Amino acid sequence: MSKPEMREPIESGCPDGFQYMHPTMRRNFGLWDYHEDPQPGVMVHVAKNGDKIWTVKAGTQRILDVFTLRTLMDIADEFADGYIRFTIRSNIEFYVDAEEKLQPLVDAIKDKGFAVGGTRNSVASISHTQGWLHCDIPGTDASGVVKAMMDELYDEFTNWNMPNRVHITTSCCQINCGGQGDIAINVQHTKPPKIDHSLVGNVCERPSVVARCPVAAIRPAMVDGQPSLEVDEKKCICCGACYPPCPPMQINDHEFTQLAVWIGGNHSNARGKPTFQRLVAAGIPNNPPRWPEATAIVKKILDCYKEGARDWERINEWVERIGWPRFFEVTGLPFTKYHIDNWRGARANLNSSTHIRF
Amino acid sequence: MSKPEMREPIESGCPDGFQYMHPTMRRNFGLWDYHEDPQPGVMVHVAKNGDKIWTVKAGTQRILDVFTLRTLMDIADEFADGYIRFTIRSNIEFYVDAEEKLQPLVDAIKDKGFAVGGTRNSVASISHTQGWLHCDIPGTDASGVVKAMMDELYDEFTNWNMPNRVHITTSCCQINCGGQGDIAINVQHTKPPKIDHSLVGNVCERPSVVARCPVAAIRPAMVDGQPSLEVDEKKCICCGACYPPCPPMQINDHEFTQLAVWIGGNHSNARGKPTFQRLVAAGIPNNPPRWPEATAIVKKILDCYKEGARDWERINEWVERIGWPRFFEVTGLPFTKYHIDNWRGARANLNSSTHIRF
Amino acid sequence: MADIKKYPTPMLDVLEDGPWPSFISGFKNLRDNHPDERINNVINGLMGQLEHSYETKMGYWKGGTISVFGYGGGIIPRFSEVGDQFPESREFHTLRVQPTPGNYYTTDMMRKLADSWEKWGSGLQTFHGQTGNIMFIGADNDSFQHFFDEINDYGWDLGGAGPCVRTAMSCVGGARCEMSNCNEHAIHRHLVNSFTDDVHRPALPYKFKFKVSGCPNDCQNAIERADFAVIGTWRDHKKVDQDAWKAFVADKGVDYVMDNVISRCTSKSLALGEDNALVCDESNCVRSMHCMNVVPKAISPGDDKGVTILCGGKRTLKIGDLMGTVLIPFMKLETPEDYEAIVELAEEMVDFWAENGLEHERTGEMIERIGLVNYLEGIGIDPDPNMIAQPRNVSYVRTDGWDEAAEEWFNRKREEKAAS
Amino acid sequence: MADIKKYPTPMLDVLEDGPWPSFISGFKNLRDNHPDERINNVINGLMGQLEHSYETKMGYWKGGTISVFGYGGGIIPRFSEVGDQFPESREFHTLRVQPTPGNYYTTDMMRKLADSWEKWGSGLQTFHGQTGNIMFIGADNDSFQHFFDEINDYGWDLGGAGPCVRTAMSCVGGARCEMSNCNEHAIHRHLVNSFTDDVHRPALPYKFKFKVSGCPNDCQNAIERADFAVIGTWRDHKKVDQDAWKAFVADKGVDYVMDNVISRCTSKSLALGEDNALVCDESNCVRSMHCMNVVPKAISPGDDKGVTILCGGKRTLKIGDLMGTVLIPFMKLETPEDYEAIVELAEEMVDFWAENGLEHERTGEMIERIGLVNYLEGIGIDPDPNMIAQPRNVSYVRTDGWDEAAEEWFNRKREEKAAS
Ligand code: SRM
Ligand code: SRM
Ligand code: SRM
Ligand code: SRM
Ligand code: SF4
Ligand code: SF4
Ligand code: SF4
Ligand code: SF4
Ligand code: SF4
Ligand code: SF4
Ligand code: SF4
Ligand code: SF4
Repeated sequence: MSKPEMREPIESGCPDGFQYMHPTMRRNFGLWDYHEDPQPGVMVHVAKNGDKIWTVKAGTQRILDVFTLRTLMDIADEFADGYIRFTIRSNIEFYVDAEEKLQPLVDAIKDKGFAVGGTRNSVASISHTQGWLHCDIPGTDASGVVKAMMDELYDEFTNWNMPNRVHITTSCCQINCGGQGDIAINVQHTKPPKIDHSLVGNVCERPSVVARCPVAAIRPAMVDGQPSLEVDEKKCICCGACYPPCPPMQINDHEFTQLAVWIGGNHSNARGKPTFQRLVAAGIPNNPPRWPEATAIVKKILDCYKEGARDWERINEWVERIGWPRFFEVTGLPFTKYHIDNWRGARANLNSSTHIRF
Repeated sequence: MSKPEMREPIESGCPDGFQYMHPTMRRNFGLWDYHEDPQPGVMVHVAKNGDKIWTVKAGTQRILDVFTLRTLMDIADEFADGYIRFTIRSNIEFYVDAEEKLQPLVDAIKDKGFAVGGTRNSVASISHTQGWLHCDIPGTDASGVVKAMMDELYDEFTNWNMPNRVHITTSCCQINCGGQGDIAINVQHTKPPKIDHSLVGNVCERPSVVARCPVAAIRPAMVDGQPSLEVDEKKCICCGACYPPCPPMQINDHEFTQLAVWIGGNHSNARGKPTFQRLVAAGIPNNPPRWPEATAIVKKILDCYKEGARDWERINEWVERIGWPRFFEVTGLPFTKYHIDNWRGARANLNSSTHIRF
Repeated sequence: MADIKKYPTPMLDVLEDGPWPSFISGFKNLRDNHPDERINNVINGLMGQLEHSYETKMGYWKGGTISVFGYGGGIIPRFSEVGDQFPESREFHTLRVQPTPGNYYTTDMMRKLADSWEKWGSGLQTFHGQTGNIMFIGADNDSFQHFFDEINDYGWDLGGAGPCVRTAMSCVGGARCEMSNCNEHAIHRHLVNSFTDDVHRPALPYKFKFKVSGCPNDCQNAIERADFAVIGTWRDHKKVDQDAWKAFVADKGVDYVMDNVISRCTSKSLALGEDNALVCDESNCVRSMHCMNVVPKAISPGDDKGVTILCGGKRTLKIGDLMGTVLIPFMKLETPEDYEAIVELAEEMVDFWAENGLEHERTGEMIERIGLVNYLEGIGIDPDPNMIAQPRNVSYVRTDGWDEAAEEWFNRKREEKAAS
Repeated sequence: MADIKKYPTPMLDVLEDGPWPSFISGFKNLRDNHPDERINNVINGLMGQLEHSYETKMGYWKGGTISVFGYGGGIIPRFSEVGDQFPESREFHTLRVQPTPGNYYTTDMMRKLADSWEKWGSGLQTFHGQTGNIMFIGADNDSFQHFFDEINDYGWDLGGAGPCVRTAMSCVGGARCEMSNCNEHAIHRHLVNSFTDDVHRPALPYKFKFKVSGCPNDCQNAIERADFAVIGTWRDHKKVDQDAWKAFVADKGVDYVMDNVISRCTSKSLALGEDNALVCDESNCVRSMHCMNVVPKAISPGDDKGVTILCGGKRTLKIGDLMGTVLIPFMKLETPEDYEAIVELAEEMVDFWAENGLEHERTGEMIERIGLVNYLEGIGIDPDPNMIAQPRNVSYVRTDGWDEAAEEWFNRKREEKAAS
């Protein structure tokens, strides 16, 4: 391969999007009036001047090969108007400016094997991260987990069965790049890191890894006459924060790196203020290629939510209304000492009242 | 005075109250059905068997001389049935078991200069503490503050003008034995303690005073060759916690020991969960014998509450409904940087949402 | 009445004005009109010193160590720092005496106490201090033992002061309140009288307070300020007298009822049904009392009564105010065994804290330091979802042992099911 | 298409089943059917390594240091730890490329990007990563500079990686959403493009992220995960089209409307009036969006639009997840001066943090450490009651300076009044 000539980069930063925007959207920028939802995965937005734009949302594998990408572009060219965008959850949106173009577009998308849906009160596609495919610290895979779960949630994506939107997230280590969601499937390590002392000397910035530990469990130490580190295993909360700056602190383990499910991370300001996710289940085996145990818990929670929530209630709102004890009752998930907070400010998560449902 | 013979105490502990209880109450213990409120300060409780007992509540000076105590007993003997109790707020309750005894009792109480009221949606009498009369660490008086304020709130005690009960508390140092209330008038020191180094050596348990400081601002130090203490004045939050175990750490000051008003400490589980008080005004002069500045703020808050709250809303509920910005607007109290929390878990008191009223 | 030289009290005098009963008038009455010269003098000195405080805006008492024979606490000793200026009240100790649960007195007993106190003390007392004690304010070194002996003889004992179990408090409760769900009086006495030694001989890390309220209205502020808060509650359905309810609706009108009851229910579990009957979703009622506070004639607590126990409430020192948090969601208190069980629980709690609390550390602060779970394990209580407002929301937790914990939960659930 | 020796992938193969589009099928297509042998091989190696991960439940990439000429960041370098077993994908770097605000593309541009990427890279890409970058996944040491040069020539630039200002995100917003209150696109570009140097040359304490949502629905999760969150809002009254509203009521029925709109209003500020008109207590609306989310045809944001700015959101490391908190309750964003002002604010914030943040400390963590007030003073913002959920509730605070602070408040209020 030729050596690149070393030219100065053009620091153009973030490009202007208006050049790539569907003309109806460009023309009506900031002038939309309302929208309607003709069918799952399809919205029509109506501008103040009466202009309309139909959006069709399709779920894809987030990690696209160029063939699939070109297939999507072919659909856009043939059935839509040659403009697309991606949503924050990596779904692709196609646009048409006339109703008669709609159904052919929807059919074409489905025809090519993509899922149409994810709008309104459906389960949106699961947001994900890098996993074993690319990251240097993952405890599990990301694309695989999501594929396995979305296969099971396919009907929930393509239909409006839920009381409100469901946003599911996954992350492949405890850093949690994937965010929080109505349901978050996260990695949970359960054993302190095993240190490969022979490597520490070369690879680790020892002071900074000591500083990185959230519970001050790491101390510099001499091991076999070499400067290394030691972990106070009683203090260690197995978070894995030491691993990125110091890979010899092996936190990942084929058995003890497990999954946990958290619920109720609802970050919109709709009705209530944004809320954090809360732990509901841990000790879930990290079980590729299909992670059936994790999926079963997710589905159980969704079933109970579908059954019990009122329209417009997100998962957190439903649980807050019925109370956490009842959540554990209806889902059949065990309540354990691990649910009781002991992090900073834990007291705010305790029941300092006699408000109890019997 | 004769020397007492040193006999072993009879460790009887807490005595049985049934022996001192009005017979109607004893008979119907646990068998009450409902109550009604015929007039301010008067309740009638009706038992399941139809028995009735009228309670008349009277406000007194909490610190009673034996003459006043005997006057109260005289009233009880002549107009009531010879049984009384005191409430948690040091009000005295008289009981009669027949309606015709009621009005004469009420009249007699008023006649002797006591206030009848404090039930239901009135301002209850202010709970107080020891102050300059007895405590070793007070920054202000207690009986005096309360007398001065109750003079001004007399009509609010004897009438039902408020949207709901108002429980006011006072405390005479930052230890706050007086509790929290809908309105709490508390001491706030504003300068770090001045240390009388000559006394420290003799009087202070130096390690334990160092440990007592909530912000670790005290260090052992040598001053003039003697072991003493020093305070990091930048860290010191002027809480006065060091003063009880080490009186040479003079925190009280005739100018810089001031008053502060906190609101919304509502400790019942009625409707909402129990809440803590929240700072609304500080820098209030500690101004005996009548503390007019503090009283003015209390009255202003009560006026706004009376004006703005719905029936059954306690002060905290009212403010939570209208929002804190509006509270500062309607009361005209200044909002300052001091209102913004910086204690542990401060973030929970910040607005992590876009919920804003403009 | 002695003819004494009165200290001038121009600032205090101002506190004789105004409609609210004046403690200063009371003081003056003692100073000027009490037959016992000792009392005239003591009060004169006290007023002199208090006036001095008002003028200088400073306090002038200091503490010390004093106690009756056989006890280590129960008295707050006070010595004047300006004793040379006001020698008459140079010693001015307060005896803390435990009242009955709910603070009941006959006038006779009151007079008896007044007689004893004016014989030995200053003639000033408070019913009651914020912890609930009768405070006999103003004894000197020579008299406090006499006074104690005298009232101790006819049934009264000292309360707590110092690092010890403190005097307890309980609401009027069953004696006169339709909301009561428990025998506050019995609970109060069972608890505190199981700890008389710990009340009288301070040897704990710090103080420990019991408070009992008969219902969630918590008229004792127990959750906010007791290490051990007992709150009456019920486990079955609340009781609705539909006739009384309908009469209420008819009287107040539907709008009033909607605005003040239905829409204000904490858990939105009430509705107006056919005929304006009250419809309750009992599975969702959180026992927040509001509906029955507004309509006590029609709505009452259920029949399956008991208590919720919360732990760790206290005020500011030294990590900030702490509310108590749920420890026992529900406990029956009917049989002697039930009462034994609550006392045992309290003993476990005091013992664990006595062993593990730091100096000057209250139960709530200790829990904050070690975490609720460690506390639960220390005193042998199983975790329960009613203990939490919500599960943890930060992923910093170590979950090895999850499977065992889950297993325990399922076993407990199975046992509960088998038992019922 | 090369005739290569394929690593067996029995576990991955299972992920071809099921209705959801399969990334594994996509991989296989590249491996088996792409005309470029280099790509066949790279993907074969990648699949081999991934299968190995599935079997052993461990990851096998490690980091390194790589960057294009002139920049310090923007690429996540990856070297295989099992490169001897799977040499074809031994180097597998990801280039992070900034998309347009709102992620708009023409098919032409997409094809162009795909052409460049398949020329130099693996043929795998993601639209987009969780921070919003296009991720071109899988370049080797020799190719990444070429690829960058090529796409940089036609308008694309790298995003952030490392301790730097990161790629920003914004919602679809004004382009297609009736809820939009601001020009998300302009805000996004003004902000992030004022920091290109800080994006490309990591030299800050840690990362700094901008995210823009056009309304409080916050479709970008900005409050939860941006150091600087911009959320569109309005200051006047929301707009109600009463005809459309009544049509909605007529269609759905009063019960539905009560249950789903009126009684669900966050601030209980809605009522059904005469004729089923919608009655709004505008002084109490907290802009929680619910009513307009349910009835977008009848209810819309007001006309006096602008933004609320929150600061300090981020995920768990190292003190636990933090939500952003209000910094600027309301800011107009219309004139060029307005845009200058928001950029200046961002600069102040980044500067103060660059000087005062500890290593690896995000803005929110710094605020947690120094307190919001010190931060406000550091960046020159006045305290405002909209910044708080409630005032402090622990008395541990030092209030000397209260009078000056109160004075400042009154002065500001006077000025505001004079100005309006
Ligand atoms: C396209 C997208 C923004 C983008 O720039 O990419 C978007 C677009 C819209 N959102 Fe959103 N939201 C999008 C992600 C989000 C997120 C973030 C996320 O998914 O992680 C959130 C907030 C975070 C959270 O859920 O905690 C979000 C919270 C909302 C809400 C508030 C929901 C609630 O009740 O809490 C609404 C209002 C509603 O549902 O009526 C909303 C409504 C909408 C509407 C209906 C607004 C409108 O009138 O056009 C848009 C159509 C949504 C759709 O596709 O169903 N959007 N929306 C995102 C689509 C993601 C996807 O492909 O599924
Ligand atoms: C690629 C991406 C996940 C994905 O597949 O989408 C990602 C991947 C990594 N993240 Fe992330 N983060 C990604 C979005 C996020 C987000 C979401 C966001 O930006 O909105 C977060 C949470 C929000 C936040 O900033 O707090 C996030 C929080 C982290 C953190 C924890 C930061 C913290 O302060 O708590 C780390 C650890 C660190 O930086 O030391 C981290 C570190 C990493 C590293 C660099 C791990 C490492 O130290 O080597 C990962 C590189 C993976 C790789 O091989 O490419 N990543 N990371 C996302 C970036 C793609 C993009 O540029 O568009
Ligand atoms: C007598 C007393 C208990 C005692 O053992 O001493 C008491 C007795 C009653 N309380 Fe109380 N409460 C008493 C102090 C309290 C306190 C504590 C305090 O004052 O510091 C509280 C809770 C703390 C707080 O306010 O934060 C308290 C919270 C309530 C509530 C809940 C109020 C609310 O809406 O938040 C009710 C219910 C109600 O008002 O309808 C209530 C209701 C009642 C009723 C009406 C109950 C009944 O049906 O008989 C009693 C008559 C009250 C009266 O005198 O107006 N009581 N009540 C106390 C009278 C104090 C006084 O002299 O003013
Ligand atoms: C007398 C009384 C105030 C009153 O006038 O009513 C009082 C007076 C004192 N309290 Fe208190 N406290 C009194 C009830 C309370 C309460 C209320 C309660 O018990 O419900 C509290 C808040 C609840 C709690 O326990 O947290 C209270 C929290 C404190 C504290 C802080 C305790 C803490 O852990 O935060 C101290 C300081 C200490 O103990 O070191 C304290 C210390 C003191 C001392 C002993 C000050 C000292 O260190 O010398 C005061 C003696 C005053 C005196 O001269 O008699 N006092 N103190 C109350 C006791 C009377 C009684 O026995 O009935
Ligand atoms: S969540 Fe962890 S493993 Fe996954 S991409 Fe982020 S840093 Fe890497
Ligand atoms: S895993 Fe987390 S808690 Fe354990 S040593 Fe590493 S950084 Fe510290
Ligand atoms: S509040 Fe302070 S000064 Fe007042 S009695 Fe309690 S400890 Fe003493
Ligand atoms: S006043 Fe409070 S903060 Fe200051 S030194 Fe004393 S104990 Fe510490
Ligand atoms: S706490 Fe309940 S039972 Fe006790 S007096 Fe108050 S309302 Fe009555
Ligand atoms: S007790 Fe409270 S929660 Fe239960 S129905 Fe009454 S108001 Fe509602
Ligand atoms: S954040 Fe608001 S403006 Fe932006 S897409 Fe979501 S709903 Fe529309
Ligand atoms: S925007 Fe929210 S607070 Fe305002 S009226 Fe609508 S639902 Fe109520």
